[in-house]
Amino acid sequence: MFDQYIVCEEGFRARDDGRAGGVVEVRMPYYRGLTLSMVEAVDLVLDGRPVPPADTTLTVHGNTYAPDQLGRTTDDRWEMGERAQLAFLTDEPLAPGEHDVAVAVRLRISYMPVPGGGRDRKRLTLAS
Amino acid sequence: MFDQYIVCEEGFRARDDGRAGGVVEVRMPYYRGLTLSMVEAVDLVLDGRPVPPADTTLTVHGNTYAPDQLGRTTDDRWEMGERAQLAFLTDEPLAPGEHDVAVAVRLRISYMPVPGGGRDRKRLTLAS
Amino acid sequence: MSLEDCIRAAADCGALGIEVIPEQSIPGYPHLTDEFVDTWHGWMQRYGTHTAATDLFLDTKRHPDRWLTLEEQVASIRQDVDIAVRLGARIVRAIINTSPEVMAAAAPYAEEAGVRLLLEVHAPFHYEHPWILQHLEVMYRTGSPALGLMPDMGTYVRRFPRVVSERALRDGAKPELVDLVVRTYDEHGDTHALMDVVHYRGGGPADFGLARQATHYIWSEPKAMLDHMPLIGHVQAKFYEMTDEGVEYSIPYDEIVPVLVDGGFDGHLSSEYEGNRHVQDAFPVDSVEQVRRQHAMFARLLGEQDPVLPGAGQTTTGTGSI
Amino acid sequence: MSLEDCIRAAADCGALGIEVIPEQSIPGYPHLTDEFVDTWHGWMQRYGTHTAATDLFLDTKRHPDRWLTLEEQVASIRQDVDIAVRLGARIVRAIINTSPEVMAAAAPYAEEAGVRLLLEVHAPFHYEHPWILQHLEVMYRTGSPALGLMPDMGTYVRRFPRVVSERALRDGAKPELVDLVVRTYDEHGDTHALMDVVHYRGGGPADFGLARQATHYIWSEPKAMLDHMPLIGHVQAKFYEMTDEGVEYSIPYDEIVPVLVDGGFDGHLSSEYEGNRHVQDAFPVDSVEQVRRQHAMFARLLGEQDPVLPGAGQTTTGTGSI
Ligand SMILES: [Mn+2]
Ligand SMILES: [Mn+2]
Repeated sequence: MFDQYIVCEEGFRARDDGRAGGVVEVRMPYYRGLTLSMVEAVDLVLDGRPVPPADTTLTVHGNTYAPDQLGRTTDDRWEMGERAQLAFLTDEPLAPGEHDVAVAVRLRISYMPVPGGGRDRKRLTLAS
Repeated sequence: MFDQYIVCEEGFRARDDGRAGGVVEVRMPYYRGLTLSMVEAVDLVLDGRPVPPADTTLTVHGNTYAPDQLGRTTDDRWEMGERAQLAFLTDEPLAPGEHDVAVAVRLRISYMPVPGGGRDRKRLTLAS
Repeated sequence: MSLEDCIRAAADCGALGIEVIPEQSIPGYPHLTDEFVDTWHGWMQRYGTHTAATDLFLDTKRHPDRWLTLEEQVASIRQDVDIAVRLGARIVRAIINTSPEVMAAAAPYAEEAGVRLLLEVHAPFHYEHPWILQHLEVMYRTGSPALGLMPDMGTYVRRFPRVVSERALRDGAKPELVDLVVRTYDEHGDTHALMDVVHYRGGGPADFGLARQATHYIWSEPKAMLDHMPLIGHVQAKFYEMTDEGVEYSIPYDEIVPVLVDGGFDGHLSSEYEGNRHVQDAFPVDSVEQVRRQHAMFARLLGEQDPVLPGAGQTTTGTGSI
Repeated sequence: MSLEDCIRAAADCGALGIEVIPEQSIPGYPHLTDEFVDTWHGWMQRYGTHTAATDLFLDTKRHPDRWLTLEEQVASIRQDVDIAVRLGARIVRAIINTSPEVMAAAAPYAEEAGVRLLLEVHAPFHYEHPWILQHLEVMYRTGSPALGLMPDMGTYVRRFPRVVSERALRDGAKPELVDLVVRTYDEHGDTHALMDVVHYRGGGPADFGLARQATHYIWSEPKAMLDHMPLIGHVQAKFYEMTDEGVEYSIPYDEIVPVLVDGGFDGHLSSEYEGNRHVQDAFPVDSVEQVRRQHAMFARLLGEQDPVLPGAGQTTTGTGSI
């Protein structure tokens, strides 16, 4: 039921550090906040091309994590409804205008035998 | 129960047509023969790198099919236990010696709600 | 809706007992600031409400590479008991994956804190199921006043929720297969091979999803609760659709409430609305109205003129819950 | 083993009725050459065997983009009836996903060909299940002599097959969870939420797989067949393990055979060995010996001194089947 809220309509923008790439704001498809160690993946497909996880970071309330750090982070959470920043690198700077942004979130939920999470895909316009 | 028989130990060789690539012999992981239209995929990963399906063909008893032809081939079958030839193209000719060969077969079985098939992975030595 | 909005809305319904999921509603969990706690109690005072219960989760799979030890699991429960105490709750929902051993090991701490740990009996579990029998064995053997049960009324789904089958139709399910699934469920027929049959009949993803749903719902006689009334300290009043006529479409509360009254139950019936996810694709969701209707129904079934009753409105009206 | 080897081995066991899966054993299916057909009948003569039955599949999902129409499905059945006739079989196994409408529409053709189309009643189906009830309705309403049932004895699994649980242990399942699954199944307890419990207890893939298996097997009373004896023309004698003592570990043939005798059954008990896949990882598989033992058991239960009996050995001894 939360899938449609994963990719935020607003906030899609170029990176703050001037490198090629961008930032998309994302929400967790779940009804409670979750300790980051249980966030198994936040995968991004930009304009049909998967972005390698190593080229992304996830920022929750100001704290930035590489994907391989999430598993051992038991002292920070991604809150329910919180807009996290999924920053990513690309080879070339993003073209102005619309992009196809697909995000899949995989969560490890202790009372469920199968992985939790969800996926969403939206066309977003790069903030100028 | 048939997964271990998918990749044949023998018959791993260079292509007959002299192009860069090779041929691996494969069996279907199922207890009966199946019309080719129900063979959804025969995917090859060579030395850890997926080979694009468009760079492969499947040959059953002398008849060769591109992956996108299988779905509409209702007049030919891959028989139970039959060694089919999965031929593939690579950028460079295959190096002599051992290679890691992984094959995943996906079948559409009418009495099963989920896809059938299986996967196998072996180290094969290129026939010289 | 803000958390305060939820509390105000519950109070407006006459639902004065508030059940809260800290991990959902309290940013920063498990660290509650004194400021948050003061704010919470301020709201309770302002709206005439009280904290009926908190809901705990037990993240046994917190680490990617190993299961939590028994000690770590008990520590997690203790932390949630402490939070319940700070929020003024005397009841904590123990999630269904909490093992009987963890309940036993956590009971003394809860007892000392004056809090009851109630295992949520959630579908497809029931009082004859081995998992629940093992829990009952612990509860009866230890006789701990801190342990008990919190039945979720999703265990009493007599009719297939039409909000679910209608959603399947909107998602492209075949009418005759939807009918088959609904009919099989409603006759309490064999749902075991229902997915197979839906498949043999040419069903697609929407049909499968519906057939799978039919294996998740269960119906059993509500009177089964009478055998365990001393253990039942709270009820999660799951519901899918309060109709314009003021009844729940699937769950026969007109049979459930009398059973609870007979059994001398004096806890809360805490609204847990789970229809939103099934209608949000096509209709505006009015969770508050749904909760209001459920509480009006409770008042009617309890013979109360005055809609102010001991029932509780969960703060989680807009979201799902287990 | 070649196809001829399979037939010879069956004959050596005293199993003279041969059931064959054309799609498995006849390369070139659905085109049978006259040469193959001659060879087949030559084998029957040489080994003193006869064709007891053929097994059809119905590929409703033959095309990637659409379901077969009713007419195409009936044409598929007709083709398999023709093959049965050429091979000398009077019985054809209709696979469980064959719909009642297709059975009804194919019946006249089968009747004219002198062949019975028997729906395989496969686990988890049983005689009260809606899918089977719909088939029974067609069979009783049309009264067609060409339609009937082929019970698979996998519907009478009273004890969890130990070849399956022992394999799970070799694959890394936790002994206490294997024990839980086996015990729950053996007590015919609630397997509904078994996967959940195995998960709450920290189970991994091998434990899950086993719990899922427990929901696939079923047990019901074999006497239920007595209500439908005129329809039962053939039995697939599924088995998982013939022990050194000459009994099937899981399926009580000592209760099943007397029921069939009481009911006046005079067809074949056709061996269907399904243990191979569970032991092949660790042990040499001797399917022929397993079939031999099963037929010796049938002879014993039928009070025959002479091991030559009407039972059939399937040619599919080395492989799986539905
Ligand atoms: Mn609940
Ligand atoms: Mn069978």
